[in-house]
Amino acid sequence: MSHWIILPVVLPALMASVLVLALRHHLDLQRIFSIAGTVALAGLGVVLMAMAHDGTVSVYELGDWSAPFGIVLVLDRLSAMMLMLTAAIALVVVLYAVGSGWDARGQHFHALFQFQLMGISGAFLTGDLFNLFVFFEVLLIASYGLMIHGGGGRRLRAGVQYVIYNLLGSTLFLFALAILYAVTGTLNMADMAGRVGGITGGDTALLLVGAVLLLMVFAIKSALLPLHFWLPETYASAPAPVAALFAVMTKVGAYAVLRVDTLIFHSANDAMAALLSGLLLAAALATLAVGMIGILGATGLGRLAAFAVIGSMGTLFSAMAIFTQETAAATLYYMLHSTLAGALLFLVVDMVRERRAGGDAYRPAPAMAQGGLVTALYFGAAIAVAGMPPLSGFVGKLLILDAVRDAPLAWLIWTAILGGTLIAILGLAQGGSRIFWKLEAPADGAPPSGPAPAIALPAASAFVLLGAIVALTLFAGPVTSYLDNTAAQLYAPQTYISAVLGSDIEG
Amino acid sequence: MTNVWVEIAISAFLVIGGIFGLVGSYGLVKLRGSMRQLHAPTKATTLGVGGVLIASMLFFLFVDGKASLHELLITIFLLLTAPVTAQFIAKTHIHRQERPTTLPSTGTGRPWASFESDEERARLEAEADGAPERVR
Amino acid sequence: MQRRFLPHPLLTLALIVVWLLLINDLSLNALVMGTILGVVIPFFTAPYWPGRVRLKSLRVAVAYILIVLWDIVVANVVVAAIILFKPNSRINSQWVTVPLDIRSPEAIALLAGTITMTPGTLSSDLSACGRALLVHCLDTDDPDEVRDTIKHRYERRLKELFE
Amino acid sequence: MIEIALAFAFGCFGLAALFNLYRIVMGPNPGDRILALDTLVINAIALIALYDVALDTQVYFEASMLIAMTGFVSTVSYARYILRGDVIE
Amino acid sequence: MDTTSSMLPLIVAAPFLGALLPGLMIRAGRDTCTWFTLLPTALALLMLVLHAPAVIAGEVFHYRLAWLPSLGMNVNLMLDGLGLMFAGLILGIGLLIILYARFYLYRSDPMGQFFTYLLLFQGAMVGIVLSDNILLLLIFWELTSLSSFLLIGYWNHLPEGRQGARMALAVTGLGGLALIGGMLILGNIAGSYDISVILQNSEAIQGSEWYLPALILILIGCFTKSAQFPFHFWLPHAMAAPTPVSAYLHSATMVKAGLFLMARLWPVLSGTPEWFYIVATTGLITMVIGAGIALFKDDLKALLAFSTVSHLGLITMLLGFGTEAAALAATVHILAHASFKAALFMTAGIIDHETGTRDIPRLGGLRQLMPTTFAIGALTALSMAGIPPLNGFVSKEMMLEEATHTVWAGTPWLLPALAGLGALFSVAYSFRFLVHVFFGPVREDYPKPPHDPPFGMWAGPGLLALVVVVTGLFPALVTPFVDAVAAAITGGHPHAHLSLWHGFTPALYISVAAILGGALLLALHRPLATGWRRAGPPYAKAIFDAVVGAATRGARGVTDGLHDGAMTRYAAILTLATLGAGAIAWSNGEAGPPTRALLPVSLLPAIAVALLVVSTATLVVLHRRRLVALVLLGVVGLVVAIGFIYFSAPDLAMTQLSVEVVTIILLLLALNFLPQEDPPEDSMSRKIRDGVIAGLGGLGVAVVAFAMLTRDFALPAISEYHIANAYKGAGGSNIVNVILVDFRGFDTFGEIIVLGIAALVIFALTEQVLRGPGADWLANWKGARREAGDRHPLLMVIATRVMMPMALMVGVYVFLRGHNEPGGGFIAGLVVAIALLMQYMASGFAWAEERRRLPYHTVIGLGVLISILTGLGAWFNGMPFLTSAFGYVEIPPLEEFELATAMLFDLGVFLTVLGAVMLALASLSSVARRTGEKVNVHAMDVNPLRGRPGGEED
Amino acid sequence: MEALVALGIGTLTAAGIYLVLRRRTFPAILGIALLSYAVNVFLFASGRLMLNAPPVLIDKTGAGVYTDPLPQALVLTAIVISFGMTAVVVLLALGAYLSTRSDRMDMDNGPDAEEEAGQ
Ligand code: NA
Ligand code: NA
Repeated sequence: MSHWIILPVVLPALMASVLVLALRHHLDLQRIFSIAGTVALAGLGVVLMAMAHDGTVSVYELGDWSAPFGIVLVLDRLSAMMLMLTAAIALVVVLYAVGSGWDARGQHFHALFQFQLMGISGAFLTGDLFNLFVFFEVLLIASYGLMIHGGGGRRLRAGVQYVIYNLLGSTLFLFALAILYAVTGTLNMADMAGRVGGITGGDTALLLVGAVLLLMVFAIKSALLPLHFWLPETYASAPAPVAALFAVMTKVGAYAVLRVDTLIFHSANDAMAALLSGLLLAAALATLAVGMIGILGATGLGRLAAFAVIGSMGTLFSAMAIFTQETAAATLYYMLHSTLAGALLFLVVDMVRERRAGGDAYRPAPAMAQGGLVTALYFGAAIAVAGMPPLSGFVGKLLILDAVRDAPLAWLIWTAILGGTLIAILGLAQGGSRIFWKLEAPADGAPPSGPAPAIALPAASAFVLLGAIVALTLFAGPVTSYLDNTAAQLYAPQTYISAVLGSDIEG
Repeated sequence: MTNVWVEIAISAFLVIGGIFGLVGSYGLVKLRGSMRQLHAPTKATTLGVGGVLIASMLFFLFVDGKASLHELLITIFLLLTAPVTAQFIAKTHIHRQERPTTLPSTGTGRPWASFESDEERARLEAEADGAPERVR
Repeated sequence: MQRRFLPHPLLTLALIVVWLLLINDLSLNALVMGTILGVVIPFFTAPYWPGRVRLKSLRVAVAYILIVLWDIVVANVVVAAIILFKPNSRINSQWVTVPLDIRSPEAIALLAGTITMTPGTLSSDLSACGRALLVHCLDTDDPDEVRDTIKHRYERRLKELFE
Repeated sequence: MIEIALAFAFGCFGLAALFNLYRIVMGPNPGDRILALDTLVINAIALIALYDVALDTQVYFEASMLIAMTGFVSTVSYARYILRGDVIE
Repeated sequence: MDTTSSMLPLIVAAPFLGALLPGLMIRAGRDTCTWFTLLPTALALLMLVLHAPAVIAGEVFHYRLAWLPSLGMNVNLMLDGLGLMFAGLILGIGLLIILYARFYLYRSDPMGQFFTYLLLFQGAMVGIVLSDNILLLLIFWELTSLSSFLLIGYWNHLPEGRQGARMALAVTGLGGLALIGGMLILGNIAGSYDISVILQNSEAIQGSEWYLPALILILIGCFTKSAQFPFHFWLPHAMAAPTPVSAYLHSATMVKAGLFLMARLWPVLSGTPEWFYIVATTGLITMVIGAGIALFKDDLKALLAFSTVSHLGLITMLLGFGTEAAALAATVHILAHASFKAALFMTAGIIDHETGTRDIPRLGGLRQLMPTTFAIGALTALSMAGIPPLNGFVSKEMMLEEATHTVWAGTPWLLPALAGLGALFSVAYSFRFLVHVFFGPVREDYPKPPHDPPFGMWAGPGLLALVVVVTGLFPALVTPFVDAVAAAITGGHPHAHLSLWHGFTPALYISVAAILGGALLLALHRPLATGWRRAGPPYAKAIFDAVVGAATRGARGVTDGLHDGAMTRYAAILTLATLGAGAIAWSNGEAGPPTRALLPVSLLPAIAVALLVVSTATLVVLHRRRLVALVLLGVVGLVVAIGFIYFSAPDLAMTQLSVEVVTIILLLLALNFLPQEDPPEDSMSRKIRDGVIAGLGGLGVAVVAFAMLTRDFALPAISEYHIANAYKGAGGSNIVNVILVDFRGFDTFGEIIVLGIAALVIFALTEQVLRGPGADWLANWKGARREAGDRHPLLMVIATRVMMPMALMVGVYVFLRGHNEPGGGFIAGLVVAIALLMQYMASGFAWAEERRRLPYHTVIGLGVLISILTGLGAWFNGMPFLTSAFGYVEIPPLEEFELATAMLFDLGVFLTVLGAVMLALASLSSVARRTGEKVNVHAMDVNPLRGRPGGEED
Repeated sequence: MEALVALGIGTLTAAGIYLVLRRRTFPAILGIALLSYAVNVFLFASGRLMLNAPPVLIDKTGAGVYTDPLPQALVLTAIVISFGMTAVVVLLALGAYLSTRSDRMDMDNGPDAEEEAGQ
C-alpha cells in the first residue's frame, strides 16, 4: 500500500496545524510554509498522476480496514487529475494572495487555505460516501472562513446567506446518505455500485429518491439551476483570490456527479440512468442560460465573473448529463479549462478592484494604474471565459458540441451553448469596455490614476494561469488523449470496483 | 426474585417517586403565579427522582445482586444544583415582576442584591476598600 | 505545601467518592485512579476556590444532614397536600426576610440550599450586603414562625459547623 | 409487583411531562417556561432511571447524569440571560 | 498536384510572431517600429510569392500537423489559387497600410499597440485563407473578430469607437457562432473537418437532411462577416476605427472573409436552389441598399463604408449565381474592389488628416490644393463607378453580363434591372465623392489648411491607383491568375476572357444607363438628400442599439430580479426543487409494503412525540420572541435526546445533550447583541405560502422516513461486520466508539478538523468585526434590557466550587471509558467544556480566564496534531494511516487495563473539541467586553466576609 | 411506533423549513438547528428502530442483538459537524449585524445597491 495517496489530505492538515500552533504570529513564515505546502501538494499531484497514469486504480485502506467496512481512498486517473488541477490553481492563488497582500487582511488565511485544500483533496480521493460528506464539510467550513476573510458588512451578510444555503445543502446530503444506506446497507461507493443493481421492487422508490437527493447536493455545489442562488453574491463578495480558488469548488460538485453516476447509478438500471440524466440536462441548460444572461446583465466585473462560473457549469453539465464516454472526456476538458479561466477572471477582477477608483462596478472612473497590463489580462480571460478562439474554451466547446451530437436533444444543447456564447461575448465586451475603456477625467486635484499596488507577483500569477490556458490549447491533443483514457476508465467501473473490494468479493 | 419485602420496598419507592413527581408537575399547572409554581419542582427533584433512584439502587442491589450506588451521584448533583436554578428563576421573577417596594425590607440598609445596580455596588465597595473595578 | 497541592482535602475526598460512584465498583484500580484525579483536579481548579473551608464538627454535620432529610420528607407531604387540595385563593404565599448571623459564603449557600430543598420555602435573593436572605413561602399564615424555624433549626447548626 | 409499580411510575412521570408541556406552551413569562423545562429535565432523569430498571440495564446512566448537568447549565444560562444579557459576563 | 510545403505554417505564423515586435520596438522610435512591422509582413508575402507560380500553374500546397486528432482539429493548411489571391491581398495591401499608418497615426497614439493588433489581425486573416481544416479556420475566423474589436476600439476614448467595436463584435460574433454550428454539421456529414475532404463530398452534403441548416448557419457566418443585409449595419460603425483599419479590414480584407468562405465552400454548397435564392438575393438586396444609402452619407468614410457593403453584396450575388462565369466575375471584382476601395479609404484618410474633416459638406475644391490626392482619388473613384478603362469597369461589366443571364423566380428582367439600379447608385456616390470633395470652389473654412500629404502617406494609395489603371487597361495580365482562382473556387477549369470591350451587349447598355442615371442623380442630390433625411429609413444603429439595449436591460432585469439577494426566496426555491425532484424520483420507483415487524405504540413514546410536536409547533408560533424560541429549542433537543435513549443510542443522547447546551449558550451570547424580537413583517399570505412549503417538506420527509423505517435492509448491512469485529479487531466493546475512532476514524479526523476550522473562523471573524465599524457601535452599546444587580450570585459561585471539579471528573470518566461504554473523546471534551462553562457563568469568563488562561489555539492545534501523529504512527508499523493498535497492560498490584492508540486519537478529538468550544466562547466574550463590560475582581458580588480581617480573598 | 417517529421527523423538518424561510437571521439559524435535529433523527432511523439493544457489546464475539451502530456513529459525526457549522453561522450573523446593523436574511440587491454601511 502506497502512502502517497493519503498525503494530499494529511500534508495540508499538518501544515495548517503547524500554522495555527507555531506560526500564528509570523506572517512571513506562514507565507513560506503555505507556499511550500502548496508546492509540495503540486508535487504530490504529479506523483499521483504518474501512479494513475497506466490505468491502475490504487486503494488506500485507512486504519487497515478493508472496504467496504472501513474507509478507503481511491486513486484513479480522474482523482489524480482533479488533485493536480486543485494544486495548480491553489499555487497560483496563494502566490497571488501573498503578492497582493490579501492574506494579511485578516487572521488565519493560510491555515484556512490549507484546510480548504485538505477538504478538496479528500473529496477527490475518498471512496466512501459519508466520508465524502465529511470532506465536503471540511472544504465548506474552510470556505466560509476564506469567504469572509477581510471582513466588511456586505461580505458578512453575503457570508450568512452562503453558509445557510450550504447548511441546507449539507442537510440534504445527510438525508440522501441515510436513504441510500437504509436501502443498500453500505456507504462504500464501490460496494454500493455492486449492490444497487440488486435493488428491485418495493425499494426502488427509496433508492431513486436517495440518488436524486444526492445528485441535488452535488448540484448545489455545482451551482446548477435552481440551486445556484448561493453563488453570485458569494463569489462577487468573496475576496477575489478566494473566489479564484472557489472556481475549483464548483468542480468538486461536478466531479462528484461524474463519479457517483458513472460508478454507482449509471449501470444500475436504465430507468434510473434516464431519470438522472434528464433532470441534470434540464438543470444544465437552464444554468447555462441564466449564467450567460447574468454575464450580460451584470453591473460589475465581480458579478460578471460569478455568472461566468455559473454559465461554465451549465456548459459543462450539458455535456456531462448525456453520460457517455465521449461526453465525459469533453466534460473533463472543459472542466480543466473553465477552472483555469474562472480563476484567471477572478484574479483580474481583484486587480481591477485594487486599482480602479470605481472598483469593479460599471461606472466611469479615471484610468487605473497599470491599466494596460490589467486590460490585456482581462482580454485574455474574457476570451477564455467566452470560449472564443484561440484559447482552450473554444476547444472545449468544440469538443462538447462534437461529443453531444448524437444525443436526442443535441440541437437544443448546441443552440444553448452557441447562443450562450454570443450573450457571453456581448456581456464580456460590455464589461471590458465599461471598465477599461470608458474613462472619466479624475476629479480636480486627484491623482491621475488610482493606487498602484505591487503588481509583479499578482501579474505573474495571472500570467501563469493564462499560460496554463494556452498550454491546454496547444497540447489539446495529448490532454484529450489522457482524458479519453480517463473517461474510458470511468465507464469501465469494474476495475474500480474490484480494486476497492478486492478480487475475492465480486460486485 | 429474591424477597417479597424487597419487592414491596422497591415498588413502594417507585410509587412514591411517581406520585411526588406527578404532584410536582401538577403544581406547575395548578398553582397561580410564578413564585408559587417555583415551589412545585422541588418535590419532583427530592422525593420524586429520589424515590425512583432509591428504587433503582435497591433493584440492582437485590435483584441483580450488584451494588450500584452511582444513582447517588445524580441525587447529589440535583441537590447541589436545584437551589441554584430555583434561585436564578426566582431572581428573574424578582427582576421582571417585583420592585423594591413590593418585597419586604432587608433590614440591613442595603437593598436586595437584585435591585442594587452595578454602579451603586462599585461605588459602595470603592468607598469601603478603595479597590475600583477595572475596565477592559 | 499542603495548601498548594491539596487545597481542599474535603473536595479531594468527595472527588474520590465521586470517582468510585462513577466506576460503580470498589476496585484498586478505581481507588488509585480516583485518588490521582482527586488530587490533580483540585490542584488545577484551586484558583477558582480561594480560601479554604473547615468543618468544625462531624457530629453536627451528620445531625444536620439527617434533620434536613427528615424535613424534606415531611415538608414534601405537606406541600403535596397544598398543591392537591388547597384552592389557589386560599393559599397564602408570602415573602419573608431572614436576617443572617452566619457570614461564611459556604454556610450561607448551604442554608439557602436547605431552605429551597425543603419544600414550601424558597430562598430567592440575598441582600446586597449578604446579611439577609429573601425567602418565599408557599403557604403560611405566620411568616415570623418560618423565619424563626430557619434560624433555629438550620442557621444555628450551620454556624456551629462553619464558624 | 415491580412491573406494576414501574408502569405506575412511568405513567406518573409521563403525565408529569405533559403538565410541563402545558406550562412550556402557555408560559406566560419566559421564567415560567424555563422552570417548566427545568422540571421536564428532572422528570426525564426519573424516566431514564425507570427505563434502566425496566430494561435491567445501566447503560443509560451516564446519559441521565449528563442530562442533570446540561439541564442545570442551560437553566442557569436562560436565567442569566434574562437577568444580565451576557451569560458568561 | 498536391505538394507539401513546410513554408505554409511560416506564412501564417510570421505575422503572429511578428506581432511581438512592434510592442518591443516602439521604444526605438516610430520608424523602427514600422520597419519591424513591415518585416514579418514582407517575409510572409515573400514566402507566398515564392509559391505563386506553381499555384497559378494549378499546384496545391499542403501542410499537415496533428493537433487534436481525436476531434479532427488539426493544423492543416492548404494553398491554392483562392488562398493565394486572398493571402496576396492581405499581405500586399497590408504592407501599404502599414506604411500609410506610420504617417496617419498621431504622435499621441500608441503605435506599438496598433501594429501589434494589426499583425494579429493579419495573421488571423492569412490563417483563414490558408486553412484546410474548418475548425482551424473557425479559430482564425474568430480571431479576426477579436482583433477587429481591438482595432475598432483603438480610439477607445471615443464613444463611437467603443460602441462600434462592440457592435462589430456582436454581429460578427453571432455569425461566428452560427458558423461553428454550420461547420460542425458540415464536418459531421462529410466525416471530416478537412476542407479538402469536405470538398470531395458534395453529393453527400447536398443530399443530407442537414444541408439546409448547415447552409443557413454557414451563410449567417459569411453574411455577418461580409456585412450582408440585414447584418450590414455594423460596418459603417466600424469606421470609428483609424482609417488604416477601415481601409485594411473593412474594405480590403476582413469583410471579404465571408466571401472567401462562400467561395471556398462553393463546390459543396452552391448549385442548389436554396443556395441561389438565399445568396444571390441577399447579395442583390445588399448591393442596392448599400449603394442607395452610400449616396446620402455625408461622412466620407461612411459613404465608402456603405459602398463597400454594396460591393460586397455584388460579389455575394455573383457567388450566389453558382456558375463558373459568375465565379470568375466575382474573383475579378474582389481584386478590383480591393484595389480601388483600399486606395479610396486611404484617400479619405488623407483628406481627413490634412483638412481636419471628412464631412463632405465642409469639403470641396481640393483639386488644386491636393493635386496628388485628387489624382489618386479620381482614378479610384471612377473605377468604383465602373468607368472604363479602369478595373472596376471590367468586373462590373462581367457582373452585369451574368445578371442578364440569370433568371430570378421566373422573372428574367428582375436581376438585370436591380443590378443596374445598384450600378446607377454606385456611379452616383462615386461621382459625389469626386465632385463634392475635389471640385467646386476652394473654401476658406477648412479646419486645417489642406495640402498633399508626405510621400509615405500617398505611396500606398498611389500604388493601388496604378494597379487600378493597369489592370483596367490590360486585364489580360491577370487572366492566368484569375483562372487559377476561379478554378480553386469552382473545382473546375474556367477560363476568363477579360477585356474592356465585349461588344454591344445588354450589359453595356445597362452600364451606360447607369452612368448617365448616376450623373443625373448626383445633379439632383440636394433635393433627394433633403427627402432622405425626412423620410429616410431608420438607422440600423438605432435598431441594433434598441435590440442590444433591450437584451441588456432584459438580462439585467432577469439577473437582478432572480438574484436579488432574497435568501428567503432562494431557500424556498431550494425546498421546492428538492420536493419536486424527490417526488419525480419517488413516482418513478416502487414503494413496497412493510417488510419488518413494526414496534408497537406505547404510551410514553407517544407522550414524547406529543411533546416534540407541540413544542416544535409552539416554537414556530412564538419564534418572533427569540428567547422563548430558544427555550423551546431546548425542549426539542431534550426530547430528541430522550428519543435516542429510548431507541438504544446512549452515545447519541449524550452527544446531543452536551452539544445542545453549548449551542444554546452560543445562541444566547449572540442574541444579547441582536434584536430581541423579530418585527411583525410577514403578511398572512407570505406565512401561508411558507407554511405550505414547509408542510409539504415535512410531509415528504415523513413519508420517506416511514417507508424507510418499515422496510428492512434489502441487502445485509456492513455494520454486521462492525458488530462482529469491534472487540476482536479493535479491542472495544462500545461499537459506536470503535467505529468512530477506528473503523471510520477518518470521518472523525475530518470532523475534528471541521471543529478546528470553525474555531479559527470564529476567531478570525471576531477579530475582524472588532476592528471594523461594529466596534464603535459596541463601545456605545447599551443593552435593551434593564440589568439585574448581583452579577455573580453567591449561591452559584459556591455550588460551582464543588460542581466544577466533579464535572471535570465526569469528563475524565467519560473519556476513559468511551472505548467500551457510552462516552468518548468528543463527549468528554464537551463535558469538560460544560464544567468550565459553569465556572464562567459563576464568576464570569474574564475572571476565570485571568486565573487560568487556556491557550485555545494551542489546544486546538495540539488536538489536531495528536490525531494526525497518531494516525501517522501506524506508518512505523508499516500500516496505513490511522491503523490502531491496542494491548492490555498489567502494573501490579493493579488489575490489567487496556491501552489503545485509538485512545490517543480520541485524546486529539478531546482537545480539539475543548479548544474549539472555548475559543468560540472566548470570541463572544471578547465582543461583550468591547461594550465596556467590567471585569470583576471578586468571585462573587455579595460576600458578607469581604473586607473583614481574615475574610476570604476571592 | 415507526409512524410516530416519522411524524416527529416530519414536524421537525416542516418547522425547520418554515423558520429558514423567515426574514431574519436568528429564526433562520433556529430553523437550521431544527433541520439538523430532523436529519439526525432521520439518519439515525436509517438503521431502523430497536428497543433495548444498545450497541455496546455484552458478548465480546459480537453475538447478541444490537441495533445498527453505524448510523449512530454517522449521526455523532453529523452532530459534531453541525455544531461547528452552527457556531460559525451564529458568529457570522452576529458579525453581520454588528457591521451593518441589519439582521435581515435578504440583501438589497445589486452591487450598486448599497455601499457597505459604516464602511
Ligand atoms: Na423548597
Ligand atoms: Na438541554
